[in-house]
Amino acid sequence: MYYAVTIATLVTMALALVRALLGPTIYDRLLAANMFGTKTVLLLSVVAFLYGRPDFLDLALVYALINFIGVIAVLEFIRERADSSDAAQGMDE
Amino acid sequence: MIILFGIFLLTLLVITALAIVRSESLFAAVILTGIFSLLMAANFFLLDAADVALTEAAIGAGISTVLFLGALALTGEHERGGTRSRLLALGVVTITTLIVIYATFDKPRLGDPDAPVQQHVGTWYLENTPKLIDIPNAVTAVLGSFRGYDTLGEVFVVFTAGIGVLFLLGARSAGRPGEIDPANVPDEGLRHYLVPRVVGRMLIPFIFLFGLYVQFHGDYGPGGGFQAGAIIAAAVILYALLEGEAQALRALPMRVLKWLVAGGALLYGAVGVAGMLLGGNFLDYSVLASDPITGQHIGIILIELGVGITVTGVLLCVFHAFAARGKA
Amino acid sequence: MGLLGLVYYWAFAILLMIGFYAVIAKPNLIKKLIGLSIFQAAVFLLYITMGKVDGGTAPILQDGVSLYSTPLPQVLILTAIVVGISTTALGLGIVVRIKEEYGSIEEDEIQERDRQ
Amino acid sequence: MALAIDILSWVLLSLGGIFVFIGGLGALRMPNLYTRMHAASLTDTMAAVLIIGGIMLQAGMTLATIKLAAILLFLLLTSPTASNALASAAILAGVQPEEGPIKRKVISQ
Repeated sequence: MYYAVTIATLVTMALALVRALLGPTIYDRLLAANMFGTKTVLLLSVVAFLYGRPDFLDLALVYALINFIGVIAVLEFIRERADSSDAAQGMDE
Repeated sequence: MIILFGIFLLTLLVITALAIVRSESLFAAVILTGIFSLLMAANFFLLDAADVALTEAAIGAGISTVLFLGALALTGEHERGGTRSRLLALGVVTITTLIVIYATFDKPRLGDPDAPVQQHVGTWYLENTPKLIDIPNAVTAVLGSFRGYDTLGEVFVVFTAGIGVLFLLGARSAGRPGEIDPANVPDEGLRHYLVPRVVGRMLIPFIFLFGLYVQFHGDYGPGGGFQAGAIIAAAVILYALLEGEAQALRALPMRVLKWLVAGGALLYGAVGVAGMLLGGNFLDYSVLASDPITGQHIGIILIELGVGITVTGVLLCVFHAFAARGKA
Repeated sequence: MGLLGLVYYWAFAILLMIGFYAVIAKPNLIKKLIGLSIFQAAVFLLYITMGKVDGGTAPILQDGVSLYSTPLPQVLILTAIVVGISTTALGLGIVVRIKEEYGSIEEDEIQERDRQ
Repeated sequence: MALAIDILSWVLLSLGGIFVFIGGLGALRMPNLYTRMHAASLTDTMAAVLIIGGIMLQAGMTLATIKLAAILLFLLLTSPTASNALASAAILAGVQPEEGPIKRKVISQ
């Protein structure tokens, strides 16, 4: 059963990657990256049990705790850019 | 079955790498680098390298994105495009790839127990870790004790890189970085974004706590100074993003950070010298206590602490140096 | 296993060369640095792949387990990842200074200005 | 009893797997950014609850269960926060939500 969940997660990772490649805006890519992060947490938790070494859950915990810092950093980046050039920048790419 | 999962992840990895190189927008490339890092960590985990995966996770989730974005803010986020002598480069790369792939046919297959890597010193480390050091995590034992010189060298490289960034970005800017008057910076950070701010502030103590757990639990599970340093730096960077640079510098001034950068490396060296003074060799911890094994435990905890302090200090100094350059 | 056991090395070779291509063919300095970090990641992958042993588990000793992957490559790579991000930061610092002095981070424009 | 727990945990895990997949499909097929975000973030949360719940049932009363509970708690906090921050960034940069019936546009780079 763990295998089934792992496969579902991997397939979803592939779908998210396709979205990250297609774009079209930067925020679609960011959305895909964020999804990828959550999927990695699930994958790591399941694989830790598949390997029979549940003490490795620390790894999933790191991602659960600090993976959203990347998105926050992008928000701050956009905010500073919007501040420095008051005119609306429009969409990227 | 697991190997198939691994190969699937590798395929995604190669596709991501191609997309990173092809992407015209550097911003998009940086975001794809985040995905690349996640895939890398998952792959390391499948290959039994829990400690390495933890390091990749601590560095890749957040810190590297933040650093690249900091640099992009200063240099512009679009590539002009166009490639010089593209065909020549493609030719060189294709030929080299084929040669390297041809060479792999002589390599031992994945997981071969008779491979040279599994024969020599690695086995010795695994056999002697319980006898000489008596901690479960062989990676920490090798890192801290058996190959302590190596790690000392790496810590000094990190230290030097941090000093280098401070030199490069500290020079000749109007407001010297780190010395911005906090009172003059009225409104920055994400103060008006309530959801990230409230949740972020709530999580910062937990990230700190988890960083300390990774630091001191490194003898028994995946973890150690390198990972903990990155996690704690991530917590402070999160604070700086939410509350603004000035607020973060008020809580942890540049002066203190510089002390941290030097202090950690110094602590590492001092443990080595203490071993010499007590009659052992440089970085020989067994003389630190009456019982050699207890001595090893004390030595490893102290040097891991030194590593953690230096890594935290360097990553934060670098972050503040980039951020201050943008405002100057 | 057979050829399946070599796929990891092939992925290493391809990743290595993707990174190398970015370094030699892309004029943008930040793109070069990103390429360099892909190159670096490929080397990490090579080391960790070599350390894996069939039926083994991560080298964190546990009762009732006798076969572990070798810890040495993991130690080398663990430190290399942190050193990698520090040196990348140094590289980015240099790029930022180049942008300030030359007003561009495209290699050919910088060389153009140097010739003047 | 053990059998009941097993069956319950398998049900949770497979439901979780289905949710994960639906989320991926939604993120790929939905027509614009905000609808994709909707699909991805909702299923993310649901799938995390189901899958981690399923593993917790398998793990029983051990340290692993406590760690899993922590992972679940932090995921439930951070994942919606990230979606919120992402939406704020997109709106700030001027990506407009479309109103009315949504036409599928040709994706152009």
